[in-house]
Amino acid sequence: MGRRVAIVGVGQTYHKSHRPDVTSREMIREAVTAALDDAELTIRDIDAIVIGNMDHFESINYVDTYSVEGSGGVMKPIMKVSTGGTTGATVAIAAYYHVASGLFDRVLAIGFEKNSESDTTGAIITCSDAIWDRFSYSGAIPSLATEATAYMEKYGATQEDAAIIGERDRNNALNNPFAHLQRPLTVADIMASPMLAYPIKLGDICPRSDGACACVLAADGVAQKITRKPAWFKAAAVRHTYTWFGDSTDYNKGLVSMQRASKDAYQQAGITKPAEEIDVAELYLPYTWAGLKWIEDIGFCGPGEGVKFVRDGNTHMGGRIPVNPSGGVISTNCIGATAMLRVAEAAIQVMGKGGKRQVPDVKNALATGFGGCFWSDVVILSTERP
Amino acid sequence: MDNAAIVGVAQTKYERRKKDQILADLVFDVTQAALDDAGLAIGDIDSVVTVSNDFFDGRTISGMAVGDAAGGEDKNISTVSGDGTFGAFYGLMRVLSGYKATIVVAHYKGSEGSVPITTNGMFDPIFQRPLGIDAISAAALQANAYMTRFGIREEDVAQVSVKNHGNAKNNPCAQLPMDITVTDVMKSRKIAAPLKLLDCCPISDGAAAIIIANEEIAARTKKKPVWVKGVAHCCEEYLLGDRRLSDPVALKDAARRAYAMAGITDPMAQIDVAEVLEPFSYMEPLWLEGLGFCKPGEGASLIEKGITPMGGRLPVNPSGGALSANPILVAGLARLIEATLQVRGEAGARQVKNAATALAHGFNGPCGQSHCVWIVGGKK
Amino acid sequence: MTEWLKDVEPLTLKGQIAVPYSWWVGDTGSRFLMSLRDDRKILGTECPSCGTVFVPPRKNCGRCFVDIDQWVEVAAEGVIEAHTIVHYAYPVQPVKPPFAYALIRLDGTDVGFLHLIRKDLDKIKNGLRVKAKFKEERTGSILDIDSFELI
Amino acid sequence: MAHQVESERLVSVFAYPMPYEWSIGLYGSKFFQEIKQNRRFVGIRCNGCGKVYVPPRRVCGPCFRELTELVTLSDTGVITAFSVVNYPFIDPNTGAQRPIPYTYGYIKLDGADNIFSHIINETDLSKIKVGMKVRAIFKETAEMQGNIQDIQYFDIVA
Repeated sequence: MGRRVAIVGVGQTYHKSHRPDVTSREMIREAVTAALDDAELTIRDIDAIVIGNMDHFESINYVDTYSVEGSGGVMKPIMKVSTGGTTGATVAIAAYYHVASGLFDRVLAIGFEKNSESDTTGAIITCSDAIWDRFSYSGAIPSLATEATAYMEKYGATQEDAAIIGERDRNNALNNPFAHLQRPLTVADIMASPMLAYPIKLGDICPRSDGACACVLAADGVAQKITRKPAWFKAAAVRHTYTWFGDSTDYNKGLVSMQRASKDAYQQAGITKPAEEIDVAELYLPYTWAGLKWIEDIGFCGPGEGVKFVRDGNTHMGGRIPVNPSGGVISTNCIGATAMLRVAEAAIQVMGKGGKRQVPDVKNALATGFGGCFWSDVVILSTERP
Repeated sequence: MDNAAIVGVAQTKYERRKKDQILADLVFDVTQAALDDAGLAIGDIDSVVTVSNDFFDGRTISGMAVGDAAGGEDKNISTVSGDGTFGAFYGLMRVLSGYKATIVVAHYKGSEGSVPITTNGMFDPIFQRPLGIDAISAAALQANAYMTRFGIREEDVAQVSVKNHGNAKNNPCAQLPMDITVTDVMKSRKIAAPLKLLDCCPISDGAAAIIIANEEIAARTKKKPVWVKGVAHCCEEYLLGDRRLSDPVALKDAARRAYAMAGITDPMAQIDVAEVLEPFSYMEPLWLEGLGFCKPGEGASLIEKGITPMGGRLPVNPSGGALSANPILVAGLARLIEATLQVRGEAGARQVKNAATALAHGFNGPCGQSHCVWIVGGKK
Repeated sequence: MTEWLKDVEPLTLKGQIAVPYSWWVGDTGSRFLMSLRDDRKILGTECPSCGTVFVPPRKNCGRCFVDIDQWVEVAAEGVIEAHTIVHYAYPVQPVKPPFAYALIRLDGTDVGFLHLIRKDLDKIKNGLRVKAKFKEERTGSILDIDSFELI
Repeated sequence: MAHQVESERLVSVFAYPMPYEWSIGLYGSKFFQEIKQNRRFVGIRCNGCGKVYVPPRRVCGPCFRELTELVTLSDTGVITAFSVVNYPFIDPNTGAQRPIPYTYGYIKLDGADNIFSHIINETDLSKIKVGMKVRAIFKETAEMQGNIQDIQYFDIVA
């Protein structure tokens, strides 16, 4: 069996729609420096680095070798892991295996994106199959819109129900000094925002951001010397169900990859009642409906119960499982970093470093990654050494 | 390190163009063949690592295209974007972390994209890409720096091409088995001085797979397990001008750490065969220097001394190397597969006698910026 | 092989990825390029820790991993450290082959600077001195230096 | 040197499209061959789970089985989801804005078990609904090029 692993430091840049003042490499260094500072380590303490992004978003081939000046990878092992929207989480998970394997004691995980350097929808379209789908595919929004429509039809959820998620996350973002969108948004604002693809309105979806995130992971025995409160990995699970576009579009089944990844993660963590045992969740919710539906797939509540679960306040700050104290993806979305931000924010909660966004008495925190198309990662972090 | 072994390997034949197969078809072929080789079923595999690159495949999230074909259904799966030796490294780490068996699958179709344009993408978008530099012209700069520094003649490195294309005649998977002479290399078309056509790898299509497993699985596979003795990787600086191109410092560091894990103190004495990734002829001697098989500047004399040809003390690239087929990303995995076959004693007409310990090498980035070194052996 | 597969002619699809990209040069790089454009001067930065003078300038030293804010003007001439004469053409190249790439150690710097040499290709040797030739029309690009010429 | 405050921020622009020639593969080529020769769709059945996939492909992911049995499908199907695309974006195939509006649809072809995505020839939201029946409109045979646009679009028939 592998070694126990913990996150001992996290860092992120501030997030904006454009970062003209720095290159990607320079931006990466901001996050790395912040993570090292948080762990009170220097780059010399780092044994290996894992990095990832979306190649066609900045059109940089081999970002592992491109980034070394900023990532700290000069004369170190560095590896690139790239899985689309889930990249940030799969990078963190790859870093977890680096340490769990016994080969490295202290590993840096980095996710970044500069969405301002390309046309985001144009770049997203390149993820579709060139032979079959690319001529008609128009980016993430229509796929999500069809998922939302199916959910509304099946369970009677309304656009106002979904808007609660947007209001919740954008409100939470006011407590997060790193968040991109720091203006509150109400249900009424979202309902009044322009329709992009029914039922998705501008206020329902994530922005595009520039930013980077880094985490320092350390092995059992090393982690405790770095921090008094490591965020221990209890589980790391990945499921990618999509190879062909038309195979994963039975929305009545829910988000199968998320269901499977959660099941695997709970098994690893020995969790049987997620709604009772998870104290806070940082979920990759790229649009509001996901906040209703995917909490069902994760098992926080039963199928069709998402609306009630949210309306009862369970996922708001002060509720049973506050979701996205950071403001989530709806407030900040630098794609290659987004899923890592979920893991990093979960670690922040476990380490008690959340400041105004801290949830009290966190023991177990769950983070998810989501991406193209309909892929899911789940990480569970804990104050408790497993 | 706990014990982990390579228990199954497979590769396609490498060809200039596999027009009738999509990437998933290639991956399905090698996934099935690697399972057959190991005598395992897909149900025995609990973790999947695919290896691909979005630029080369012309698709964002290129790993998506091959998930089904790699047997990734309801399994922990991820994608390494880089050389196959790095993908295999991730596969190994997963096994050492508690998975029973990880399949690592790499694919590449050079026939589908533009190598200069996609490799121009490796360079700095502000200071280098507008100059039009790509993998080939950058390699030519390295060749010039290396050969000028040590007074190596073009005829000396041409021998690498002669040797490796000749070795390829014994490898049924190789794309370019050829009987050529130093004169042929010297007379071949100028590409970027000092590189001529026959100093350069071909454009190739192909796929490869390996299965890395823990001891429990390795105890029941069909073929003799080949144990991972040592492995390490390291990356040096990015901008070409920041590096001393004739001194592969990252390779030296990776080799040092891999040797330490494997208990190797005298590589020339303790390693029986080496497979190094040499898309350009000059790279073989340069990497052999970095790997500590000889002193700096002496790599180019190893063929003439009879050390690295078949039958020598250290046969290098019995497979024919990347000069004889270079499906990028797959190429590093192909080196590891050849090392495995040599240790198993299954290399057929190119078998190195009594190959007990083998070295495999791959790299990422321009001019070998980030190197990965594997040592595998027949004994635990 | 399944019988019907034998009668299928394999097709291909020709296409492209034509997403437009615009990379932010950043404050450090912008200062360098603006200096080329406005003053025909080449600027570098010097690492406060190891003393390396980098050109193009860096915001931080990759080796020491410290910030750099010391700017230096470096010479527009230096020595060829490595070169290649390119004989193949593809669309991104700014000039028609044959031309040369060279790594040039500009006077006062500690790294090689990658650029083009367009003339006297038969005379190029490592160790020779070269000088930057600036374009008349400059836009704030690395190509504001047209090329380097043998001195 | 004096440290100057700079207000100008430059961009480096890159305008070289990356060309590709992707293989369609024998399974995909068979699909286009049938459209051109017989103006009909074919799918492929998995003898493990019984599912019929369209377009045909070599592997059933869940069963990890090689597929061989071609199935002729109807040129009609049902809309399972759709989206009228009405926001501007760059088409990576051309580098220019893709013409909008157009309707992107998920269609369950009669006889298939998975979804086929294509364009539906209706952008008026009041005239299109999930569950409507659609029929494929093929190009003139002489104009067919052996790619997905040999199907012009799907027309709503009921």
